[in-house]
Amino acid sequence: MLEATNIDLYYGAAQALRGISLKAEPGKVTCVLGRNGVGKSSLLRALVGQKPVKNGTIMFEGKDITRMSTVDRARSGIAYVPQGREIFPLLTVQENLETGFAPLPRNMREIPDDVFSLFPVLQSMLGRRGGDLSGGQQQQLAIGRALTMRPRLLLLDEPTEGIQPSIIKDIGRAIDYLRSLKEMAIILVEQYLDFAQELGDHLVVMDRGSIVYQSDKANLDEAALKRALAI
Amino acid sequence: MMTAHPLIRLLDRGSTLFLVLLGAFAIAIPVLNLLMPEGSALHVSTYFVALFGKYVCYGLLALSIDLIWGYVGILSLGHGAFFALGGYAMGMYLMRQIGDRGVYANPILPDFMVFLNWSELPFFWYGFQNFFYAMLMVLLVPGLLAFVFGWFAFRSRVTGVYLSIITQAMTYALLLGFFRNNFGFGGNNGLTDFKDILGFNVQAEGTRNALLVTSCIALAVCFLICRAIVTSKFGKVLIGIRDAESRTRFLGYRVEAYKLFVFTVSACMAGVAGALYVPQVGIINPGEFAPGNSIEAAIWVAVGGRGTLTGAVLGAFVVNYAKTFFTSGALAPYWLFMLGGLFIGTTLFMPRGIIGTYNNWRAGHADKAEARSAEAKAAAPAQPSAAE
Amino acid sequence: MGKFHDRILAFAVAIGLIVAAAGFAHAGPYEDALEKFTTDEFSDTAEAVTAVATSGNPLAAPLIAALQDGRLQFSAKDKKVLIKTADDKLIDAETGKPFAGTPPDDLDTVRVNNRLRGVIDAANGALTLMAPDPNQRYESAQQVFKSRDAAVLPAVEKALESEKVARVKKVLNEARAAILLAADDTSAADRIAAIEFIRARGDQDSLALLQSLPADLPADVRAAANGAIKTVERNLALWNTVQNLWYGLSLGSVLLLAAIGLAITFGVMGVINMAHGEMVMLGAYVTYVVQDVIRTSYPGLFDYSLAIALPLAFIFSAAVGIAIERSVIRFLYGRPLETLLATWGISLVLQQAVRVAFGPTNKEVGNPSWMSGAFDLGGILITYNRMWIILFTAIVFAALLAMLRFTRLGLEMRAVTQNRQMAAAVGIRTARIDALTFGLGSGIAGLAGVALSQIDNVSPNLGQGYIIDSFMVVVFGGVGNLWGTLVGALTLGIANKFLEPFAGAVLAKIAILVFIILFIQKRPRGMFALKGRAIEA
Amino acid sequence: MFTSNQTAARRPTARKWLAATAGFAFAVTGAISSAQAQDTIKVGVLHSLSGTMAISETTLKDTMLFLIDEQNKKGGLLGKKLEAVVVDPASNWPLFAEKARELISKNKVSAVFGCWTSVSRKSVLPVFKELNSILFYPVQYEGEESERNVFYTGAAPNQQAIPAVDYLMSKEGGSVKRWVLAGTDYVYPRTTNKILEAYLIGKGVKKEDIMINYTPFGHSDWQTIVSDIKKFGSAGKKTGVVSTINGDANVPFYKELGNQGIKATDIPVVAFSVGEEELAGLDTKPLLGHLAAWNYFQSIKNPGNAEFIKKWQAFTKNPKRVTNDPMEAHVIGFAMWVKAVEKVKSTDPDKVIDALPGITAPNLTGGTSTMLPNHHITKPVFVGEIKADGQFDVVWKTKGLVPGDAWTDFLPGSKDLESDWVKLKCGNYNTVTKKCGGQAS
Repeated sequence: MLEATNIDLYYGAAQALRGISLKAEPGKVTCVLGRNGVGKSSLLRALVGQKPVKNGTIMFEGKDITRMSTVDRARSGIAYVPQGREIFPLLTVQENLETGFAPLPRNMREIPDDVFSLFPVLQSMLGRRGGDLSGGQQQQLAIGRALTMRPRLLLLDEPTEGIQPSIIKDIGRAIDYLRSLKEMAIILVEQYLDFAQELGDHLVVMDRGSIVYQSDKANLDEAALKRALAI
Repeated sequence: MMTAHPLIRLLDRGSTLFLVLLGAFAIAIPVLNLLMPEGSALHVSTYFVALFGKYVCYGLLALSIDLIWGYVGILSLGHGAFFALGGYAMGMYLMRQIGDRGVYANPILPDFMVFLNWSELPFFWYGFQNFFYAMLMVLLVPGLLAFVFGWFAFRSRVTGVYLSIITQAMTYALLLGFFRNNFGFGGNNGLTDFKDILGFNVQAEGTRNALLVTSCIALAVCFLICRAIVTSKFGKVLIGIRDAESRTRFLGYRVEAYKLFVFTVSACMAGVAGALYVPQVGIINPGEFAPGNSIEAAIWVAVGGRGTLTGAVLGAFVVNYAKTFFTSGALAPYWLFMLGGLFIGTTLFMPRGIIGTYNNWRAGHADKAEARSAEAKAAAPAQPSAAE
Repeated sequence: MGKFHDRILAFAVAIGLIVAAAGFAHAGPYEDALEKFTTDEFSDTAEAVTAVATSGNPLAAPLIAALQDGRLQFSAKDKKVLIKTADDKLIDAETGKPFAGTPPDDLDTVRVNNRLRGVIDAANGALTLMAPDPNQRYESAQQVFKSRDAAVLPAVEKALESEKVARVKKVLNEARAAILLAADDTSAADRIAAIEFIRARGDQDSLALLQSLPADLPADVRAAANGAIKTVERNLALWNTVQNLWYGLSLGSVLLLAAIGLAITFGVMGVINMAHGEMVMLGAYVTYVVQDVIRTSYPGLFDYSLAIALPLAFIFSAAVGIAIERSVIRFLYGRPLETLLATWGISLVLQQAVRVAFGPTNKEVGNPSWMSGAFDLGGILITYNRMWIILFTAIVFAALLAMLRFTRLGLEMRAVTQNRQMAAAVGIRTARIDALTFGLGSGIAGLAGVALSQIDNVSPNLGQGYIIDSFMVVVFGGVGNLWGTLVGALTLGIANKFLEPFAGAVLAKIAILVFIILFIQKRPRGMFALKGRAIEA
Repeated sequence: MFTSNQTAARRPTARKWLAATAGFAFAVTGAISSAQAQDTIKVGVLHSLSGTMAISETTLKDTMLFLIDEQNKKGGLLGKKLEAVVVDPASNWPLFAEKARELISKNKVSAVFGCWTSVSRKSVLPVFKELNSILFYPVQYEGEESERNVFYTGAAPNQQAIPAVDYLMSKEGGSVKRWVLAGTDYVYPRTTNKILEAYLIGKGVKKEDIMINYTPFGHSDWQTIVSDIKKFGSAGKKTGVVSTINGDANVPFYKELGNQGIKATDIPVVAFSVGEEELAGLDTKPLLGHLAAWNYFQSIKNPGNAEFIKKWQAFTKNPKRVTNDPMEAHVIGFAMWVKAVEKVKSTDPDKVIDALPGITAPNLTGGTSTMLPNHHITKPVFVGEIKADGQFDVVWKTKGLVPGDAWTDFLPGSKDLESDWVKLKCGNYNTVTKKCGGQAS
C-alpha cells in the first residue's frame, strides 16, 4: 500500500526527518507517537507532498509518488486531516464536504452516508459556515471532508488535540469503523497514548526526526514504548 | 566584521568605488565640457551635461525610494509627489527671481498669475524670493507631507500593497489639484521660463556644470546618510521590520516610529532631488505627480537592485539612459515595449537587480557553500515579509 | 466679388425661368418655393421651407423629410429640385413622378444648417400635429411647446379637438397654454387657466416660461404665476435630488463594473493587477472589431453587435488574462509588490501593442438604437445607455455571485482563496483554479469594456482612466468581499455626484480621494473587512 | 489576509534569458543607429509617438514625413536632400526638453516641427532660446506668448474663439444670448474663457448669462454637467456652448450630449479642439449640426486641398485617412520655412528667423497665409457643422484672413503688449511704458 523508505526532509538548513521508513496497510491503523516537534507532522506533510523530501522514496499502491504534487497525490487516493483541521472557514459545512469531490469522477460526487452516520452533528449543521463550528465539530468535519474523497490512505494529524472527551470517543469509533471496512490504510499521528494504543495496529515512536521504536500491537512491549516516549 | 571601525562599516568596497566614480564624474564632466574646445574628441557637449545632471537627480530619487523600499519594505508609489513638491518649491523660488523680467513686467506676480487676472500674490508664495527659505521649504514640504501621511498610515498599520495604493492615491490627488489653475501653481503648464538662480543665468554653461556638481554632491551626501542609517544598529532594526515586522514589534521596537523616521528622511531626499532637477530641465509641472512616474522610479530601483544603495542609483542611470537612447531613431515607437518588458523581465528573472545578481554571482564564485547558506538565511525570513 | 456676381447671375436666370415657367405651367406657391432651393443660400432655403410647408401641397411632407435627411438634390443650372428616395431613386419634386432621363451633372445636395433645422422642425411641427403616429404627434406638440409660435395656434386647437391619446392631448394643452401665455392679447382668465397647465407640467421649461412672463400682469394673474413658480421650483428641487441619486447610481455602476473584475483578482486572489484597466480596454476593442465587421459585412446585425461582442470580449480578455497568469503572475505569488511592477509593465506593453495594431486614435463604437436616446421618468431624464449599464452591472454582479456560490468552479475558487494548501490536499488543482480565477476577473473586465465603449472613448488610454478609481473602490469596500465592492462603488459614485454640483468635478474627485486615504487610515481593511479566524490565520 | 495561506514563492529558474535579450536589443539598435547619409539638411520632428498624446501627435509626425518626402521629390532644398530626424518624447514633458536638446545639439537639425500641448512647448522653449534654433508649433493655443525662436502656425484665440462666438451671436448662427463656457481645467481653456468672458461682457452679455465650468483631464462622467447645461439653456434665451474640452474627454461628452437629446438646434456646441480625427472615433449622427471652429476643414472644396488629401492618403496607404487643422498648420509652416531658407540660401537659424516674417505660403483653403512680425500667421476662420459622415460642412467663414494676435486685447495684463520681431525686435513690447519686457539679460 504505502511504503516510505529512508526519507530525509529539511527546513532550510535544519533537518526534520532522518531516514524514516514506514508502511501502512489497508484495514490497519499505523499510529505515530512522539512529543512535540519530533517530526510527526513533518512526516505527514512529506507523505501528502506539502514538503518535498530530500532523499528517500515514497511508494503508494506500487507507484513512486516521491516527486508527485500534493494535488496529484490527493487525486490518487491520499486524504489528509491536518493538525488544526484547516476547515475552509467561509464555506458552509456542506460546501466544505463537497470540496472533497475534487478527485472524484462526476458520477461519484455525493457525500457518503457513512459521514453522516459517523458524525450525525454534521447533518444538522449543513448550512452553517465552517468557521463558526466548535473545535470538535470542525474536527469531525475535517474527517468527513477527507472521507468524501473516498481515500485509500487516510492521514490524521492529532485529531484529538484540544477536543472534548465525548467527541474524542466519536472520532475513535469512527476510525475503528473505517478500519473495519478494510478499504483504506490509516496513519494516525497522536500524542494521546491511550487513544493510540486503543486504535493502533502498528505503533511507531519518533524522536528528533527518527523512528526510535516500532512494533505491532500484538508484540507490543509497553515498557519499551514508554521508554521510547520518555526520551 | 562585527567590530569594524564605523567608518569602514560605512564605506565598504562597493560604496567607496561608487563615491570615487561619482567624484570622478563630477570633476571630469565639467572639466571636459568647459575646458576642452568644442570639436575636440574629449569635449563633452552641454547636451550631455544637462542629460547627466538629470540622471543624477533621478539617481537621488531612486536612492530615496530604495531607502524606504529596499530597507524597510515599504513600496511607496508616491515618491514622485515628494520629488515634485521639492521641485515646485525650487520652481517658486526661480519664478520669484524672474522679477520684472517676465513678459508682463510685473515685479511681483509671475506671468501666469498676471494673465489670469490675479491681483496679488497668494500667501503661500510669500518668502520664496529668499533662497534659504525656499531651500527650507524644499525639505520641509515633502518632509511634512510624508510625516503626516506616514504618521496616520503607520500608526493604523496600513502596510504592503494597501500602503502602495494609498500613496498612489495621494500623488494622484495632488496631480489633480496642481492641474487646477486656481491652485496657484500655474496649472498644467506649471512653472517655467526661469532666468536666474542665485544671480547666475540658469542656462549658462557654468551654471549647468555647477548644478551638475551640486547634484553629485547632494547624491554623495544622501548616499552617506543612507549608508549611515542602514549600517547602524538602527538599520538592522529596519531590516528586521522589513523581514518580520510583527516579530520586531514583539521584541519591543516601536516599528511605527522607525518607519516614520525613514519615510520622512526619504521624502526629504526626494524633495532635494526634485529641487535640483527643476533648474536643470527648466520646467516643473503637474505631470511629475503622475502615478506612472512614481511606479517607473520604483522600477529603476528594482533594475539596479533593491536593498543595495549603489544599485538604486545605477538602475536610475541605466533605465534613463536606455530611455534617452531608445526614444530616438527607428525604435522610437517601441520604447514602451522595452520599458514594459523591463518591468516584467526584472521582476521575473532578476528579482535582485543588477547589483544583487552580481553580488550573488561573485559570492557564488568565492565560496559556493557559504553563499548558499547565506542565501538560505536571507531568503527564509524574506518570504513572510513578502507575503504581508 | 465672384460670389456677388454669381448671385446676380443666378437671380437673373431665376427671374427668367419664372417668367418662362409661368407661361405654361400652373405655378402655385409650392412650385415657386422650389426655385429657392436651388440657390445654395441658407436664407433662401429657409424661406422655401416655410413656403412649402404652408402650401398645402401633398409633396411638402416628403420634400421636407428629404431635406432633413440630406436627400434633397438640386441642380443650379437646370433649376431642378429632385428628391432622392431611400433606395437611391430620383423623384421630381415638382410633379412627384419618378425623374426620367439623365440627372444634371451639377446635382448637389441642398445644405442645411442649424437655423434651417430649427425652421424645418417648426414646419414639421405644424405639418405633423395631425400625423397618424401618436409618437410623432407627441413630438410635434413638444416642438410647438418650445417654439410658442402664435401662428400654429389654430392648428393646435384643431388638433386638440380630434386628439384621443391622453398623453398627446396633455402636451397639446400645454403647447396651447404656452402660446397663450407668450401672446400679448390673452385675457386674464385664459392666462390663469394656462398657468395651471404649465404648473402641472412642472419642468425646467415650465419654470423658464413662467419666469419670463412680463412683470406688469394683473394682480390675480401675477399671484397665480408666482404660486406656480413656487410649486415648480419645489418640484424641481425634489427631482434634482432624485436625479443626483440616479447619476450617482449610474456612476457607481460604472465604477463597480470596472472594479468588479479587480475585486476578483485583487480581492480574492491577492494579485495586484495594474493591467486590469487594459483588460477593460481590450474588451472595448473587441466591441470595436465586432462592430467593424458588422458594419462592413452584416449591417443588419448592428443592433445585436453588443450581444455578439459580450461573449467574445469575455473570452478574449479572459484568454489574455490566463496567458498573463500562466506566463508571469504565477511566478510571483506571495510577492505582491513585484506583481504590481510586473503587471504595470504588462499594461504598458498592452497599451502600446494596441496603439501599434489599431493606431493611436479613438475608434468609433456606435450605440445600437436601444442604447441611444432617453426617456422622461417623472422629472428626470433617463438615458437608455446609462439605464442599460446599470442593469447590466446588476446582472454581471448577480451572475458572478451565483457563479461563485452555486458552481463547482466557484466552490473551488473560494476554497483555494481561503486555504490554498488545504485545497490542494483535497485534490483541487490550485494552479488551474488560479489561472481560471484570474481569467474570470479579466473576462469580467472585458465585459466592462463592452459597456464602457458605449459611454467612453475607445482608445489605448481607456484603461488608464479607470485603474486608480477601481483600486480605490476595492480598497474602500474591503478586499475579498464582493458586497463591499458593491457598496463601495455606489457610495463613491453617489458621494461624487452630490459633491459635484457645488464643488465642481475636479474638487469633488480630489475630495473623494482624500476621503478614501483618511478612511483607509481608520479602517485599513476597508468598509466590509472580512472578520474571524479565517482571515487572521 | 489573502496571501497568508498561499504557498511561498515559486521562482522560475530561467534568469539567463534576460542577459540574452538585452544583448540582442543592444545589437539591433547599434546596427540601426549606424552611418547616416552625408550632406543632408536635417529637420527635427518632435511629436509623441507613445503615451497619452500619441493619439493626436502621431498624425503630425506622419505629416512631416510626408512633406519632407514631397520636398525631396521636388529635388530637396538648396540642392541637398532633406532628412527627417524623428524622436519620441513619449508624452513626457521633461523628455520633450531633453529630446529638443538632442535634436538641436546632437543631430544638428536646422529646424524643428513639433509639440502639441502648451506645456510641451513651454518645456522646450528654454532649450530653443538657449541653443538658438527654430520651432514650428502647429496647434491652436491660448496665445500670450511670442518668442523669437518659435513660429506659431496654429490659431491664436482671435483666430478661432472670437470669430466662432461672433458667428453664434449672429442671426445665422442662432442669435445666442446665453453662454456656457465649458472646458478642461488647464491653461488653454482658462485663458480662452477669460478672453471670451471679457469679450462677451464687452458685447453686452450679462454676467448671469455666462456659465463657466471646468472638468479634470479625461473626465468621463458628464451626466451632471450636461444636465446643468440643459437647465441653464432652458431659461428662455437662446443658449450656446463654447467647448474647450480637451482630448479624450470629448467623446463621452458628446455621447452624453446626444443621449440627453441636446440637439444642435436647441443648444449648439462649438468646439475648438474637435476635428476630423476626433470625430473619426465617434458616431456622429446624434451630433449633427454641432459646430467646430478651425482654420481648415478637410471638406473645404479647393483644388490644393483635394490634391493634398489625395497625396496624403496615397502616402499613408489609407484611403480613409482624414486630414485636420494642425496638419495644415504644418503644411504652411513647412512651406514657409522652405521659402525662407531658399530666400537666404542658408539654414542658419538667425538668417532664417529674420527672413521668415513676410514670407507667404498658400494654405489649403485657397488663401495665402503670411508670417507676421509677431511670428503668428494670417489665417481664415471657418465654422463648420458636424455632418453624419464625420466631416464638417462649412457654414460660415471670415471675410478675409485674420492676423494672429499674440497678446489678446481682452485681458488687462496683455492688452498693452505688442509683439514685433522685425522692427521692435521684441516679443512683448509694452506700448504704454514703451519698454520691452523680459529683456534684461
